[in-house]
Order: sequence, then structure tokens, then C-alpha cells
Amino acid sequence: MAGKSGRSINNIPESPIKKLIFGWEGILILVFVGVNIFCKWFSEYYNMFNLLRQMPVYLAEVFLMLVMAFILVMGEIDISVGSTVCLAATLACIISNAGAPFPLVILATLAVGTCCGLVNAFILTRFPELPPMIVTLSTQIIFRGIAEIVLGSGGSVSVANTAGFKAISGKIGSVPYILFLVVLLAVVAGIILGRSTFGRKVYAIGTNRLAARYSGVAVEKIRFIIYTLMGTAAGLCALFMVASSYGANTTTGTGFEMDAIAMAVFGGISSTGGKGNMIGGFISAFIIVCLRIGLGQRNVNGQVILLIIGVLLIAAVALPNIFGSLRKAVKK
Amino acid sequence: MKKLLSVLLVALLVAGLMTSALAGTADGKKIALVGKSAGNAFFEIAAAAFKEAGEAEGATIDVVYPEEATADAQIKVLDNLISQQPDAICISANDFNALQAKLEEAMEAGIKVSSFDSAPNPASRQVFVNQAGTVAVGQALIDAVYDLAGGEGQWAILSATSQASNQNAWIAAMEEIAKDEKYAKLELVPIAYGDDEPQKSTDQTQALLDNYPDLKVICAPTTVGIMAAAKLVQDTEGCNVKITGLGLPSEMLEYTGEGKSCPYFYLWDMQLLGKLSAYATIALINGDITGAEGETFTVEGLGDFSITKADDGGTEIVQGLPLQFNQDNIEEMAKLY
Amino acid sequence: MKLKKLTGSREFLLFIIVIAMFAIVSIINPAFFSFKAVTDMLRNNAVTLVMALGMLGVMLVGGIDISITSTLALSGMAIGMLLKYGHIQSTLLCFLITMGIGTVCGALVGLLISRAGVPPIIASMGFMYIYRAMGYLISHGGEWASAAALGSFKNFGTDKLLGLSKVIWVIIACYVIFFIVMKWTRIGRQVYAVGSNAEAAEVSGIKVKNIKLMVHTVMGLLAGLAGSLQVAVYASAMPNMAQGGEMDVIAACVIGGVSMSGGRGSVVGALLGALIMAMIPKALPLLHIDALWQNMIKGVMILAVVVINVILQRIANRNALARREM
Amino acid sequence: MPESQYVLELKGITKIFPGVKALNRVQFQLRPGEVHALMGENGAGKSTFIKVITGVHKAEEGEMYLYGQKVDFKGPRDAQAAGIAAVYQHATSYPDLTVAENIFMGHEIIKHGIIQWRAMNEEANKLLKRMNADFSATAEMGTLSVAEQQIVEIAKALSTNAKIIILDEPTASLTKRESEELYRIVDQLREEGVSVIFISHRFEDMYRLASRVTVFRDSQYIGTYNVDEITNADLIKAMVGREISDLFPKPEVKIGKEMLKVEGLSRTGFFKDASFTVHAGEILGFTGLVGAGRTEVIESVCGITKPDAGRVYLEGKEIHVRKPKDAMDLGIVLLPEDRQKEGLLMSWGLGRNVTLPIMGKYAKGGLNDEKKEREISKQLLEDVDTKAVDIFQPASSLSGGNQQKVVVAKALGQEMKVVIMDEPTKGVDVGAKAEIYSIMGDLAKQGYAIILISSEMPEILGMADRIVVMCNGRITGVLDRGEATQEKILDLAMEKGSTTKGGAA
Repeated sequence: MAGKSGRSINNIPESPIKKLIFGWEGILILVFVGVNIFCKWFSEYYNMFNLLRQMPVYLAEVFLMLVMAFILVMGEIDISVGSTVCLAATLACIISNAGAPFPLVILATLAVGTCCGLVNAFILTRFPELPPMIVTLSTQIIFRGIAEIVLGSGGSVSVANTAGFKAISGKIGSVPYILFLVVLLAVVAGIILGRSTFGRKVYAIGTNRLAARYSGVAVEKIRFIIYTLMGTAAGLCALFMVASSYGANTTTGTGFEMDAIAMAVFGGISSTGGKGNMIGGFISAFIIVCLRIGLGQRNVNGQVILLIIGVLLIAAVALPNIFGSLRKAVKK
Repeated sequence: MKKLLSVLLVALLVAGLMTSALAGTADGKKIALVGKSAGNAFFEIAAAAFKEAGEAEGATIDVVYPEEATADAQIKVLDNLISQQPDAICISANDFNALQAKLEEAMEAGIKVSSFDSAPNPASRQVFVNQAGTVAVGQALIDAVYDLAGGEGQWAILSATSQASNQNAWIAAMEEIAKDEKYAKLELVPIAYGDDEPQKSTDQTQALLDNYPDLKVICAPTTVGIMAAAKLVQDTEGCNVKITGLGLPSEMLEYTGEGKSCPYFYLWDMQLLGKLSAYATIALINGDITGAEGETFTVEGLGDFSITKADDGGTEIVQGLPLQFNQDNIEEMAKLY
Repeated sequence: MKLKKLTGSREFLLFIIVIAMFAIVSIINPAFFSFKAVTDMLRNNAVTLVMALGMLGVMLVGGIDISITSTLALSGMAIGMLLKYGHIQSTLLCFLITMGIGTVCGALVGLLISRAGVPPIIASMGFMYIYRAMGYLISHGGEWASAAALGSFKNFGTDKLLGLSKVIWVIIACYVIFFIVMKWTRIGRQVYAVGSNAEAAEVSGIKVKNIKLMVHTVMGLLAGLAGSLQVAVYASAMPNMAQGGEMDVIAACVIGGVSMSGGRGSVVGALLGALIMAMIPKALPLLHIDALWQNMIKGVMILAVVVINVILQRIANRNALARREM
Repeated sequence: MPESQYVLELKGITKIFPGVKALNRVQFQLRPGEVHALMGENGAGKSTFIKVITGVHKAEEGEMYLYGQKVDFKGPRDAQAAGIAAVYQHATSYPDLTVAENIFMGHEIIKHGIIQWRAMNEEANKLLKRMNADFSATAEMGTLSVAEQQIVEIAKALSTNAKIIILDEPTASLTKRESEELYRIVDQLREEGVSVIFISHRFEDMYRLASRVTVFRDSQYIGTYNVDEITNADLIKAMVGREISDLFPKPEVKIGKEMLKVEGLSRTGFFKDASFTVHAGEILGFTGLVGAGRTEVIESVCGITKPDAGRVYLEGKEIHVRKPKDAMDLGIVLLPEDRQKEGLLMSWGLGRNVTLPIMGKYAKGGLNDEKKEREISKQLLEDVDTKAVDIFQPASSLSGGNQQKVVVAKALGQEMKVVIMDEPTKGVDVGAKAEIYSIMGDLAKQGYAIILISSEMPEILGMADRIVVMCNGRITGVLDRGEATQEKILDLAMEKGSTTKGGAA
């Protein structure tokens, strides 16, 4: 029953490199270069050595972005991650202080994060009609609430045996371990999102959940996996947070969810679902990190830095739309 | 319209980039003063005095605030400072232990670390300028409670956040002193935390009033807390609860004095604290002191100060006794801070 | 028929919950069962109550706005600084200034969402940073304006009119206006129409973009008003005030039955939701629950309310299906 | 200026969308009190044309005259004010609002700026009564059936006292009986002096209602004819540009072994005790009124919804399908009813749409083999003769008929045993319809078991070997091809209580 008309349909794709350069990623690379030139000019302390030294605290949040990208691509959101980081970091300290060997502490921290993710995943898949925003808003309050209870009236805990945490914040030369880990995980996450059948299904869910379901995509299973992994990523982030402060307190991780979302969205991953890729998110994460470090080195007011990030974020989403409609108007 | 918007965005961005304080080249000593967070009037006063005193000595002072009042945000600030290699960092810590790793790194890099107002743990600092001895503050506060309650009855503590290290130290001191026979008839109800937010502090005060009808005194050793509590009590007709604690005179002006909700409260000389911290930090840089117990140094016009052992095991310089603010001096002091 | 419709409604269920919470707390602690306690509670939650109305409008068109407390801080800080440095004295002028600033802030968010096609969460997140930072900047990097600096303005928080705090009159006025506008005017129904089916609204001649711009502008206006109320009620203005409060407002709306996807929700629902949110922190200390447990219980309650609602909805659907003749 | 003989006249209308000329100098005349059919294949420009009339779109060129006066609508409100009302193809209702509000949206009854709810509800109830509707004006729109919503849409048009009413495919989702109701209403309108423009794919509608018909093809005006003077074949030729000799190419196929057997399947509130079988090479028709439970039964078989009771057997073995993927793995493939919402990801390229269900089969270690994907999707899309430039263009860029072909291609990629097509020709133009029937016939020849769900009587009678008729959630009869007639089917579809209850749920 081959086609009667014998009409041929082209199936040769555009060069992916061309797409990358002329797409949003190309702009991001330019911005990244621009930001670095600017920082170099702006701050006399901006150099590779200092950059690598200062980076680890920010990199911990990139772990969150890697999974948040999946959630945003699905057209959903998880605003509980900051609290998950807090709870996981708190329990990591307590477990460590209870005398557990460091590998066990690592496992336990990841497990705590995963459990928090599981809670979200369970509620969201059991009651798919609930909006993720409101579910994760309540778990945001709950997880931090638990951490507050565990921490008690002191509100903070510090690790007695810092050896393990010191080890993971170590360096090879001047490159911190965490940078290797971030790059490695970003490559893995990028391949899963961009190249695997799993990633394709995630895009399908974000584009049209109903059609995805009719096409045999196990929507709830995928959501379950991703929300759980979001928790695991928060656990990983918590581990490095503890490594930077040898402790945890009730404010650990506040606002991390917004930072992670900002990195992803600036990277072109639409919060409405179905769009964007890991390359964009990854470059934008480094743009934000470099900008923060560069401005911070000259003691620019923290609020001003947030203001600039706010403007960048809005510009990144609004400008393409504005140019698009301008172009349309010109064509007319 | 859309064009206008984009122009506006770009303009904002440029304006943002320009607002950094372009500090002069550090010929002399360079000192960074790290606050708990921006928007803390209490800290501003001390910082201004610190700056004035430091600059008078020829040092360059950068006052730096973290984005938020958290230890995490302070760690980022410290990272930035280590890159800048100032001669000293003077910090008011958001968390007792959390800054240890970074401050140790700073000290290893040859930066002197002093602290004031709220101390990081002993391992993270060389010296701490204590506004008033913890025990002295605790003693003053508990005596105020004892006095205002008439020697017996229920009293409450309205604190800031549960992890504020200075708050916890004072509360611990008060609880310790209250074990004395003299205070046996005072009954402390569970501690309330207002998180230094007006609304939460007001809610918590209201809850205390509702839950403990026999409450006689609320002691709030935090500026926002004492202000919220004093306002609520003053606005509540027929409420005889008295407020005391630690606060800023300019903010407590409305509520302090006879017939008002807060008969008197305490604070220390914030300007003196800033000034003393500046001199102590410069002394550290100059090598006049190292932060070891028993050392002394002289501040012109202020006298001699000695470094003593602190309750937490580190060393400190105690500035003096807490000052009382009452009917008689509040108007005058409110003009100062 | 009418009674049945009433008792079956979401608002009625919420009303029962509010009454039940009130009753339980009053039994445990009779101090709560008083006119004063209730008015105090309303006054202390004026900010959430007022902003819940704006959020209702925003959520009805399927949006969300997390920049509101930053707008509140910016506008409140603006009058705080103006009063402190003696540029203005008039209370009315203060209200006009905050509402003006709020309106501009809200309109900017609305423009970005309606004209530049930025998703509401992202647009408001960006402005959340921007307005908060601007609040800090106008406070000269962190000055406060405290009771003494606020002059006669702070009396607005304590003055009474006909035996009721002026702040509560403001709340009542807002709710009455909103109730009338949302139920009985064309513009109010257009908001529902846009949320229910934006495409259809466009076709039937409703300017969807303008409606979206309008709800965000109104949200800003109310956030500005809330800025005045916050400064008046607590007699202090600080750049970090109400940080994180936007989540309370959103939670109040959600508990009140406002759908996050738009089209569903009512002024009464928003009011009841905001009251429940106000009563949770009020009730817990009265029940002698340790302060440390408050947040967790609050979160669990929000989650419980939404989950129970879904379960009830499912049961209702199943029953409706079972009744169907076959 | 002389009094025009037309209430509405459009001349030389051109409408350009980015990259496409949606209308190319088309014209149209509407006489007072006539029902004028507007016909053409999907993508011919009918819907765009309607939107130009109602002021939703603004034409780049051309003029429009109302009662001989030149008009220039700035937006839908202007058109509404001028007495033009439209009922759109996709119901443009507000599911969360009441019927009365839906009817009066945009022209509420207002006194001193306050909406008069009581007056509005009364007025709405009057309109509903006029159309024999049996639901109240205070009912929530979302709880009504599609047919009921359609009635509300027409009431909405009437409520504006419109002199010109445009009906865009009003019968597409209506059953035969509901269509009759609609015909009656349109007749009534005509008698009241209202002019009606009627867009439809169904010739039945046109013959029954219209006095004249205008045909568009490929964005251009083809001609206007008197309905009683033009033959079926000529009209099709005008619409398609060629003749369609055999619309229903039902091949003679030897019916094979039993493939799918359903026993006592029930789902509370939707259907009860459904039992049927389908064999290899057989086309089993499923028909009944909208809401009779046809789609619901099939969705339970395919794992979209969960049945409360019943058993399903595939090739004699009992199967337990919990989610759509289970059904697909077993070879039960569904082509869903709503292409745009259920069938395709409209913003995705055609290729990816086609391979979405099957990519796991040729993936290597969980990673997509994109080269193979491109080859497979190209082959499948060419097999069904999709009119497309490349496999990367988004599905939304295709016409309805071609979209349906992509859905078919997507199914063909899977290892099928049973193919279920839910309203495969809904909203599809004549040309594409014939192609879809021919594919269906080919599939039967290849020995697949086919279930065809349809409301269109000719389609069911023309293609099905056996016809299952459902009514009110129950199977009321199974007819063989030989014995089935339109009357018999209608009898079974309207058994028992369903005659009294309008359209069921």
C-alpha cells in the first residue's frame, strides 16, 4: 500500500551546528564571552585561579538546575528543592555526628533527598489533577519545617568530623572536584534529555500530555522518576553545601529553587514546557556564576546583583518574543 | 511601546552595573566589614562609626552585605573577599559554626579576621569585640524582668530566629542566672521566635498574651521583636504586660517611658562598638595584638582594652556594660541612633 | 434546590472549616472568642487579606504573581523614606503614593506577560528580584523607618472609625468592591471569561491582553495598598519586609478554591482561604504546640486541604456517574 | 446609492498570514433570508473567511458591504453590533461559567453598570425554550454535552438579535437526531428573516437546508450554485478539483479468526456490560448517538480509562491492560478522535510524531537512533501519501486531512493486530476521506482486525462488515452488513429512554 502519488518527503536535517550557532545557544555563548570580558575589565581580581576557587558554592546549585530542566521541559515546576537541600543537609550533619563513616553519610544524604523527592513524586502522580506549584509549595514548607524541628531551638548544627567533607571539596591542581562532577552529570543529563527515548518522552509530556499518553508514553511513571531524581539532586547539592560550611541551619538552601529555575529559563528552557535543551541551561548557569563572581569581587551590593539577574532573566525571555513580533510587524 | 520597554531594560542593566562602589586603590590598609544582611539599621550605625574610625587611621573600609541574612550568602561574600586579599575582615556572623571553613581559608591566606556584634566560633576568628559581656547582658535583662514583674510571676522571651547565635547566648545566660534563688518565683514560658519580621513578631506576641493571661513581662533581646511587642502591647487597651529587652532608641522612642509599654530597655553604645572594632582590627593588622588572651591595646580617647577569654572558649574584647534607655535619656539618645 | 446548591459548594465547606477551627480554638482558649481577638487577627493579616484579592484576579486568568511582596516592600519603603526625611506628612498622600507605585509595578509585570509573552511565573520572578533590590536602593542600602519617623501616618494602624479599626475598614471596602465588581460588572465577568477560555474570549471581542494587563495592574495596586497597610500596622518600614509572604497569599487563594489554571474561584473563597491561613499560626500557639512545629503543621494543612479537596471531588464525580441512568 | 439586493457582499478579499495566502481575492454574496452553504476542502479558507466577516481577522485587500453600505470592522465587537453573529467550529464556550453567561458574554443585560442576573437568566431560559432545550440557564457550561453546548452557542447568536448568523460546521459533532434538531432551528431562523451562512462537510446538511452554495478551493473562489441545480458529482469536482468515483472502496476480504473479544465490560456512569468480538480482516463498525459510550468502551479496552468489570481477550488469551502502552505492546492500536489534542503533538515535526510510540524499538541502549528514525518516518509518511515538504515541519502546518494521515502513519509504524479508528474522517475534506477509506480497506486486506467508530451513517454502512450500535451506555444490537439499514441503526440507537432525554450525557 505504498504511497500512490509517489510523492517524496525530505528527511535530511539542517546541520545541528548551524542550528546551535544561529539559535539561542549561539547568543548564550556570545553572552558568556561578553560577560567574561566585562568581568575581567570590571574586577582586577577576576582570573582563572579565583574563579575556580570561588565557583564551588555556586556549582552546588547547578546540580539542581540539571534536573529542574527536566521538570520545566515537562511544563511543571518544583519549588520545594531549596527546603529539600536544607533537610538533607541537616540530616547529613546529624548522621555524620552520630559517627557514621563518610561513605554512609553520602548515601544517607542522597537517600534523604530522594525520599523528599519521592514524597513529591507520590503526591503528584497519585493526584495528577493537583498543580505541582501548590504541592511543592506545601512540601517546601513541610521539609523546612521538619528541618526546623530536627534542629531544635539552636537552629543550626555543625559537623564534628569534617575530614570527609573536606575531602569532597578538594581539588586536582586548582580545579575543584565538584566542577568535574557538574560537567560529568551535565553531559549525562544532556544526553538523557536530548538524545534518549526517555528525554524525547519528557518533551512529549511537556508539549501535549494527553497526546503523549495516547502515544503510549507512561506519563505518570516518567513524572515519578523525575520528581524523585529532583530530590536526589537536592541531596547531592546538600552534600556540597555541608562541605562549604561544615554544617547546616534552617536557612540552608533558601531560594535555591528560584536560582535553579532562573538558570534553566535563562538558558532557553521554557517554563511552559516542551522547549529548550541542556546545553542552553548549562551555558546560562555559567554565565550567571561568572557574573555573580565578577560583580561580587568588586563588592557590588548583593541586591544589585539580584536586580541584574532579574533584568537578564526577563530580557532573555521577553526580547526574543519582542523581536519576533517586531519582525512580524515589519513583514506586514 | 515594546521598544521603549527594551530600552528601559538595557538602561536598568547599565545603571545596575554602575552602582558599585568603586573603591580607591588600596595604598593603605584595606579592611572589609561584613554585615549580617543589608537593611539592618542596628548594624548601619556601628558600620558608620567603624568606617569613620578606620578611615581616620588611613585605612580603606569596604562595607559588604550578603544578599540574604544567611550563612550561605556570607560564605559567597567571604569568597569574594579572599579574592581581593584585604588586610583584614571584620564580620558579624549569621551562624556560629558555618563560616569556619571560609574564615580559616582567609586566615591561611594571611587575612586577619576579627568579629563584632555576633561572633563566629573561636576557630574562625582571631578576636571578637563583644558589645557587652554575655553574662552582663543576661544579668541586666533578668534584673529588668525581675524588677518589672515585681519579683514574681510569668515572663516570656521573644527572640529573633532560632539560630541567631548572639540571641541564643543571651538567652542561655539569662536562663543560667535565673536558676539563682532570687529569681525562683519567676516562671519562664516557652521561647517564642519572631524571625525578626514585624508580622511574625506581632503574631507571636499576641499568642503569648492570649495563652498566658497572667504574663507580666516579655523580654525581647532583638530590635524588631522589642519594637513589635512594645507596639502591640501599647495598642492593646488594658494590657499591663511590660516589655523590656534590647532595642534601638530611635525605634523605641514611641514606646519607652513611664505610662508606655516599655519602661526601660538596654543596648550598648553602637557607635563605640563600631569604633572599638575598627581599632581592634587595625591593631591586629599592625601586629599590636594577635588575639591572644592577656594582650592589651590603647585606643586614643577611649582608654585601654584587654583581651580576655570568652565564654565560647575564644578570646574577646569586652566593650563595657549595657546602657539603659529610659524616660530620662531616650529622647536624646534617639537622635544619636 | 438553592439550599442544596449552597451546601454543596466549595465555599460552604470552607466556611464550615473556618467555623470549626474558630470553635475548637475558642473552646481550648476562650480568650480567642472575642471581638477584639478577631479584629486583631484581621488587622494583623490585612496584608494577606488584601493581596489575596489581587491574586484571585491574577489566578482567575490563569496567571501567578510572586513579585507582590517585593512591590509591597518597594512602595512601603518609599513612603517610609519620604516620611522619615519629612518630604510628606499626609496619610492620604502616603496611600496614593504606595498605590501609584504599586500600580506602575503591577502594570510592568502585566505588560511583560500580556505584550511580550513572558510566562507569568518567570516575569514575576524577575520583577521579584528587581523590585526588592529597588526597595533596598531607595532605603540608602538598608535604612529603616521606624515608629518615630512615621509621624502621624502610623496612627492609621491604630485609629478607629465607628468602633472598628480603619485597617479593617480598608479590608472591608476592598472585599465589597471586589465582590461587586467580580459578580455584577462586565469587567469582572470578562476576567472569568478569559480564564475559562481565552480563545473564545478573544473571538467574542474581549481584549484578552488588556484583561491580563488589568489584573496584574490591580494586583500591583493592591500590593501597593498593602505596602501602606504593612507600614501603618507595624509602624515600621524595612526593605526586607514581607519577604516570602507571596506564598502565603497564593496558598490562601488555593485553599480558597481558586484554580491555578484559571476560570474558577470566588471572592468569598479567597476571603475564607485567607482567614484559614490567618488562623493557622494563630491557632497553633493557642493549642500549645511548640513554635518549632508551626511551619510543618502549616504545610501539612495546606497539603491536606488540597488533597482532601481532590478526593472529595473524585467521590462527587463517582457518585454523579453512579446516579446516571443506564 | 441604490438599495442592494444582498444583505452582505464581499469583494476581492485577500488575507495573508505569514508565509501563506489564506484567501486570494474571494467574493461572496448573501441574500436576505437565505441559507447559504459555504463548502470546500479543509484548508480552502472557509474558516479564515468567516473570521474576516466577523472582524476577528482584518483582510489585507477587499471590501465588505452590509446592506449596500461599505463597512470596515475593527474587531469582533463591530461585527456583533452590526448584527453578525458566528457559531464557531470548535465550541467557543466558557466551561466554568453558566449557560446564561455564555449566552450573554459581551452583551450582558446591564443597568447602571450592574449585571442584572435575574433578567439575564430569564431571557436565557426563554431562548433555550425556543430551541426545545431541557437544561437550565443556570447550569454550568462544562457539565453539558457537546450537542447541548452547540445549542447554547446558537442561543448566543440569537441573543444578539443577529440578522446574519454564521454556523461553522455545526453538525460535525452532532448525531443524526441532534442534527435534525438543528435543521429545525435553522428553518425557524430563516422564517424569522435571518440570513444564515452554513459551513459543512456534510452534503446532507447542504441539501436539507441551503438554497445556494458557494465553493472555495485552495484559498480561491470557485463559484456559487443553486443547490437544486448542481449534482453531487459536480459539486465534489468543484471542491476537490477532480472526480471521486468510489468513496467507499470496501474490499472483499475473507474474515479470519477471532482477534479481540470483550466480555461484560462496564464502567460506572459510562457504559455497562459491553460484549463484542472482532475478527481478522473484519471492519467492525461502532455507532450510536454522541454520548452513547462508544468512545468510552474503546478507551477502556485501550487502557486510557480503567473499567470496573469485564474481561478482554486477545487471540483467545485474557489480557490485562492498565495503561495505553500495555495495549500498544499487545498490538491494539488506537487512532484517537481528537487529532489536535490526543493524536498529535501539533508543534512537533511530523517525523517525531510518527516515531513517538515506536522509538524504543530501534533505540540503542536507551538512546535514539536519529538516522533510523528519519528513514522510518519518511517511509511511513510516504506510505500514506502525506502532503508534506519534509519530516521536520510541524504537524500544525498541515491540513486536517493530512494530519489524520500522519496519525495513520503513526499507527502503521507499530506492530498492530487490532486497529481502532475513532471518527477518522471527522473534519476531513472529501479528497482525504477517500484516501483514508482506501487505507482502511488495505489494512483489512492485510488481515488486521479493525474497529471503526463513526457517527456518519454512510461511512458506517459503506465500510463496516458488522455494526455494533450503542445506546445510553449499552450495546443495543449488532447488525450484519447485509441486513443493516439507516432506519434499523437509528431504531437501535434511540431505544428506550434516550428518546426523551436530549442527547444523553
